[in-house]
Parts: sequence; structure tokens; C-alpha cells
Amino acid sequence: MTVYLLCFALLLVGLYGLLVKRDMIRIIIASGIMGYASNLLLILFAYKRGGLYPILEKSKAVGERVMVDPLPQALVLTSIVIELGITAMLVALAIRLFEKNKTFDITKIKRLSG
Amino acid sequence: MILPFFIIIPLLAAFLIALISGDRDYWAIIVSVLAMISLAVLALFAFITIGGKTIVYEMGAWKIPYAICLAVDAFSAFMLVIISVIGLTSLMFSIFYIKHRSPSWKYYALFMLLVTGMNGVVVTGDLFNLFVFMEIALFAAYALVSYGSHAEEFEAAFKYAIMGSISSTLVLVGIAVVYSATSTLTMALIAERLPQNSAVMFWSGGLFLAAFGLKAAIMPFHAWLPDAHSSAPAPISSMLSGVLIKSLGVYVLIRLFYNIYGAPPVFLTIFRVLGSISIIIASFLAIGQWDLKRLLAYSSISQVGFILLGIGIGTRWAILGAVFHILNHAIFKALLFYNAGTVEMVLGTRDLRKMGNLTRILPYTTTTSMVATFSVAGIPPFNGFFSKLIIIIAAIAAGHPVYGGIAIVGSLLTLVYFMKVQRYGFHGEKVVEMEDVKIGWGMRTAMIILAVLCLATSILVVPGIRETTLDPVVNAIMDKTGYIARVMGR
Amino acid sequence: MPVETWLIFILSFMLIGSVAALEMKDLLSAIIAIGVVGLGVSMAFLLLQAPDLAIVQFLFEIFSVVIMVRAFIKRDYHHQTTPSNQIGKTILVIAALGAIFIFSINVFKALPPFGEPLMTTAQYYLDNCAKETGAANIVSSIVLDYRGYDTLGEVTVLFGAILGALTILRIKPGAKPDEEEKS
Amino acid sequence: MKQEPGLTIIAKTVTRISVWLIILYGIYIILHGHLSPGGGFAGGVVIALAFLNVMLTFGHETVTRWLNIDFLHDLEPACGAMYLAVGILGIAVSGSFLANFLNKGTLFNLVSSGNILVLNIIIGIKVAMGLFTVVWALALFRFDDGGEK
Repeated sequence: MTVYLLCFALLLVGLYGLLVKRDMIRIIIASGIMGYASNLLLILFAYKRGGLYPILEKSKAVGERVMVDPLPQALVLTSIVIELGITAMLVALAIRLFEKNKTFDITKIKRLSG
Repeated sequence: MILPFFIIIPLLAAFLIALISGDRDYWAIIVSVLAMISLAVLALFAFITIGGKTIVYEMGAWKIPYAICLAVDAFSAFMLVIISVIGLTSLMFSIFYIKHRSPSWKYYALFMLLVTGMNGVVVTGDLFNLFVFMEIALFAAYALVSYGSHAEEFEAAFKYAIMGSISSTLVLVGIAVVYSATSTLTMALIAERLPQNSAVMFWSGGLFLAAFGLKAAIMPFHAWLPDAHSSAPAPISSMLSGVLIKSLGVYVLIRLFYNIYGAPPVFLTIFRVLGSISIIIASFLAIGQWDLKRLLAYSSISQVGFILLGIGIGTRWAILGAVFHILNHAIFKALLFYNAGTVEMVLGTRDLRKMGNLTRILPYTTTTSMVATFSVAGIPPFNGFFSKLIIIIAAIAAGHPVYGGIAIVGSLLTLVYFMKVQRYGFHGEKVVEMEDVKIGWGMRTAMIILAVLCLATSILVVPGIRETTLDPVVNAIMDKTGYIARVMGR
Repeated sequence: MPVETWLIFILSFMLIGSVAALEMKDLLSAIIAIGVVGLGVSMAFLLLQAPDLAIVQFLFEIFSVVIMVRAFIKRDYHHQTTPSNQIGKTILVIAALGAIFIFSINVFKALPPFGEPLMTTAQYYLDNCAKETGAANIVSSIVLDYRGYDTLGEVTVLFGAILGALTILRIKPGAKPDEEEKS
Repeated sequence: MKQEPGLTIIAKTVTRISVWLIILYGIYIILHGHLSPGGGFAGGVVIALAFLNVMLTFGHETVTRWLNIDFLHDLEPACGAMYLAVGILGIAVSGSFLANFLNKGTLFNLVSSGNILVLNIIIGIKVAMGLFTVVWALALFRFDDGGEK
């Protein structure tokens, strides 16, 4: 319960950064923080008390050990890669924008109205 | 067993385009046109044969709660048809339009990825898989919005990407909470296991509403849309406005809130209120615009408001109107963006004040834009009239005369700002001359096809035809228990 | 110590780190701070018995920090202080997010408590993975076999991201000049 | 120091040796993805980081001279197409998209678990080439527009 709330607070910190910050690098960082928080939340939901990593070992039979939920781990693997993709894309857009406008401040580059 | 091919064909086309095209892009054109034609044929086939059934396909030969399943019912097939028809015309338009801008195989590869993502979202029956394919479509959309390499296009794409990443994260958190509460990702099982009227349901519903509302550009979440849709190349604008906001936004909202959450009244009220806000405010914003593509983008927000209003009223007729308006809006908005693209290409401007009498130099564009204007403004016998009429009548019949009034006012406002487009943009007094460009036959054909469709789709509401086309879609939406039973094979 | 205590420690550390990354004036420090937060996530994955993710997160973190340093660090960067009209907006946003946080407490209470997942679907994978797929790593078998279609999507996302980045970064040979620059 | 791009001779010598070890480690992680933590994604990033290491040490002009960049670019969609082809073979062989149709082998053997090993290798190559392409494009872009002016 406490860990869930802390993790959710991390998500809100990221959201705060996205809504308030005016400079592109901080915005990219904030979107990264949101990504971390959502991934961590999934894995927190998957933890089973006393469970071990979901990898079989030679010395133990299949049903012998308590393991954590493997499905969210598979989902998070996908989502980490997606986040790397979005980071790469945002960085590319940011340096193109920097090249055009010579600033990282999104309030100063407003060519589009509203 | 045609379901996986809705993904395989465009995806294979995207990879092949990246592999075989060199400096010239004709291989890319051939591959993508072939892929889109086969997709259109498949989608039409699926829609005609599906009726009230649900086709379920289990990936990798595993059984349903353990595998990803694809589930196509009449509503999905309906969306597939829209995607492939608009996609095909868009591609025809792009071949000639992009030749004028900056041709590259990357454009076609990204276009196929866009189609892959939207098809994947529409056919899937698994919540996380929906998220993944949504990301594919969005990544392609970000890149395509910035395709022209101008500063404002990068700015629009950056804004869009930021908004998209917020909404994707919210979706992921929603999926996490739903998974924790139900321990499954198959949408039919979630529908079965998620406790009705619980805190988890309302909270995750609110999260999904915000996230997919961002994708659908409902009014408080709309800020990215006018920039992104007006900065993209014209055929991409029509894909984004015509199909993307519907398959990623509206379709998923309907699927989630009707088939999974069982249409909780709280959310229906929110839909009605947000829909009305979108209709009115976006219309006023559109009236103030002089940039043709921005005006069309605001008009998209307003028209999506109509769809949302229909969903929010929630009676049979209202949903029929909403579903029909999804189709109609896709057709006429795509057509209007093609018109805008042609005008921009010919005159080199999007400003309505710099346009003038285009009847002489662009006869096809002017005529088709008249058709689209009548359609969007709701003049009988064009298709837009019927869908709006159905929504308005349904609102009054369901005891919401205020919402009916809002819809009527919204239609009138639509008429006002499109009269402005016609008055200044296409039939102004100013005599303008053509720049030295050639309008390809593909562009004309795309516009004419859609203009004909504007008129032809009106017959879908005729009793007799409606029973086999739109009614199965409405049944699929309204029947939550039936959805669960058919997907689970009970 | 129970795992919760460690997690609370790491999460608080990450919270501080992310606030630092957002508020620090120096760009390099901010990027390093976000890298540290990412490594904290990796540690948390390790504690939560997800070694696969710990590795992937660790490596991807290095990678994204390298990308960001390489892309941004030589640009002339000026930290702008929050203008006075922004402070009102900041307070408003914080208040709204605080309200969301308080509202969400009930939801997290309603979910299964930490350490006791339902695992109705997942137990099947744990029991049958070895004989059905022949892989010892259950996460791997889910990623590439039971949910291989998701991974196809993921591969496509990566392809799309790279294609998109190349499209964004391409320098058009025969580019038409900007409309605005022309007029 | 102007005539030779990249870092000092010490860094270059160390990189010359260590890069092979890093690549070897990446290959190990990819091949043991179905037995131990890791797999195609982790191993692919390790290999991409090895390339990155070379690029940072020797400068990207040298890398462009050494490696056939166009081929590496093409390898990425090729791996995507191969993943898809494995899926389609699944339809042909066992009637379902992405079915695991190869022989499963014995548990804990290196060559076991059918498709998983094949797909891990494909993903490994794809991720390595893809990420390398991104860094290469970013580096090249900075060079071309003269961002340091």
C-alpha cells in the first residue's frame, strides 16, 4: 500500500514536470520519470511475498518453488523498449527544433498559435 | 482465419519497402498500393460476411486467457473498412502529392506502419496488445507530422509526441491497475471479472477516459490536434483526422465503456457534457480561423463531439447515429483535407484571405469541396445530414432536449464556418493564378471517389440496407454479455 | 529487512532524484540525476525478483543517458527561472495533482495488497511453461511464445521509432525553402 | 591531435581489446535468453553499446569507413521481416500465427525451446543494429549542421 502510493507519487512528479516545465530537455526527462513509475507500478503489483524470480533451476522441480507473477515482467519488457523509442524520437525532434530556433524553451518558439 | 493478415500484410509491406527501395521510390509505391488494395478487399469481405458473429483468433495456438486473442465483430470490421478505404484514397493522393514535396521510401514505410497500428488496435481483443499497437500508430504519426522538415512541423510533432506519451503512460497505469484487480488482460475476461461500480472501475475508467480522450481530442484535451493536423502533409492530415482519432480514440472509448465497463451512467453523462463542450467551443474557434487546415482541424474536434454526444446518450438510435457519423466524418473530412492539400499545392498558401475564385483553375477540387461542405454541414441528401439528424432525434427522444438543441446549434455553426470556407476560399472574387504544378490523376480520382461516397453512403440508413450494415454494428456495441460470451466461445 | 523497507527507501530516493532532475539548474547534473533514478528502478526490479528487467533497464538507462548527453550537452543551454506569472500555474498544478493523489488512496486500498497478487492467469505459466515451451526462463517464454505477438509489435515499435528518428533527422537534399522564410 | 579523430591512444588500445569482450558477452546473453536472465533485448543493447564505444573512441568518420553502414541499416528491417516470416511459417506448419513449431528439445539445454532461441537471435541483431543506427544518425546530424557554432 505505501509502496504503491510512493510509486504513484513518482508518477505525479513526472506529470508535474510535463505540465509545468517550459524547456524541452526537462520535458523529456519528465516523460522518462512517468515511464519509470508506470513500469515499477506493474512490477509492484506482480510481487509475491517470499516468491523467487521466475526462472527454473536444475536442482528444483517445477512446482516446488514459489515464484512471482511473470506476466507483468513480460509486459514491462515491452514497455521499456517503447519508452526508449519515444526518448530517441523526442531527442531527435528536440535537436531539430534547437537547430531551427536556437533555443530549448518552448514558450519562445511558438510559431503556431493556440 | 483471415484475421492475422490484417496485421501481416501492412507490416510485411513496411519491412519490404525499407528493404528493397533505393533512391527511387516506385517500388515503395507498388508495394504499398498492393498492400492497401488487398487490405481493402479483405476488410470489405470481413464486413460483409460477419453479420452478428465474432471471429476469434488465438495467437500461437494457445488457449484464450493465456494467449493474445484477436476478436473481430461487426464494429471492428466496420472500422477496418473505414481505415482501408480512407487509407487507399490517401495513398493514391500521396503518390502525387509527395512527389511534389520530398519523395522518399520512408514516407510509404511510415504510412504502412500507421495502417498496421490502427488495424492492430481495431482487431485486438487484448488490452496490452491494444497499447502496443497504439504506440506503433502513434510513432508513425509523430514522424509523419514532422515529415515536411519545417520548424512549425517539428514543433507540432513535439507537442503531439509529448501529449501522446502522457496518454500512453496513463493507459499503462490503467492497464496495471486493471491487471492487478482482475489478473487477466483479455478484454472479455476483464469485462467479466471487474466488479461493477467499484472504486477500481471508476478510477481506471477515469484514467482511460483521460488517456483515450487525449487521443480522440475531446475538448479539454484537444490542444495538440490543430497543430498536428494542420502541419502534417495533406494525405496524412486526412488519415489522422479521418481515421486515427477515431480508431485510437473513439473506437477504444466505445469498446471500453460499452463492451467492458457496461455503459456506466456516470461516464455516459461525462461523454455527453464533454461532447457538447467540444461541439460548441470548437465550432466558435473554427469560425475565427483563417488558415484552411487549422479550420478543418477544429472542425474535426467539433464533429468528434457529435460522435461523443451520440455515445453519451446511449440509446439504440443515438449509437446508430454516432457509428454512422464515424463513417461520414471519415469520408468528408478526408475529402476536405485533400481539397485543402490541392489548394495549398496549387496556390502555395493555406490562408483563406489569399485564395479567390478557384472554379476556373481547379474545377474538380471546387466541386468536390462543395459536396464535402454540404455533407459536413448536414444538407440533405448528403450523408452528414442523416447522421446528425439521427443523433438529434435520439437526444430528444431520450429526454435530453438540451443536448438536442446543442447539436442543432452545432450544425448551424458548422454551416457558418464552411460557408466562410466556400465564400472566401473557393468562390472568392479575387482572381488567382496557378503555380507551376501538375495535379496528378490520382489526386483527382481520390477526391472523386470520396465525393461519390459522400452521397452513396446515405443509402446505409435506408431500412432494408441498414439491417445488414449498421444494425449489426450497433448490436455489437450494446451487447456486453454477448461480447463476453462470443469471445470466450460459450 | 523486509522487502518493503528497502523499496520504501529506494522509492523515496527516486522521488528526491526526480525532483532534483527536474529542478537542477545544471543540465549535466539533471541528466545524471535521471540516470540515477533509472538505476534505482533497476535496483527495485532486482529486489522484486525481476532480473530480466533489471538487466534490460540498466542497459537501456545507460543507452538513453548516452543519447541525451551526446545530443544536448554541447548546445548552449540557458536555464530559465520560473517567471512570476508561472508560479500561480505551478501552485494550481500541484494542488490538482495533490487532489488526484488523495483521491487515489482509496483505489490502492481496494486493490490486492502488496505481496499477494491474484495470479489466476499467471499460475498457468508457472506450472506449464517448462513442458509446453521447453524454456527455463519463464519470462522469456511468455515474451517470445505465449505473447509473441506483443513482441512482434514491440519490434515494430522499435523499427518505427528508428525510421521516425531517421526521417526527422534527415537533411533534405532538394528541400524547398520555408514558406515563412520566403515571404 | 587534430589529424586523428577520437580519443587518446590509450583509450583506443583499451577499446580495441575490450570491444570484442563486450560483443562476446552480448552474444552470450542473447544465446542464453531462454535459460537465464537476459535475451534478445538485453544482448542487443550490449552489442549496440560496444559499437557505441568504438564510435565514441575512434570518431564516427572512422566507423563509417570501417563498417558498411548501408548494410547495417538494411539488417534492421530484414530482421523485422524475419520475425514476421517465422510467424507466417507458424501458420504454414502448425496453423497458427507465431506458433512455436520447432522441436522443443530438452529443458536446460542450450539448443532447446524451439522458436524462442531463433527469435531471441533475430531480436538481438535487430535491437543492436537499430540502436546503433539511432546513435549514428544523431552523431552524423550534429556533425552536418555544425551544431557547435
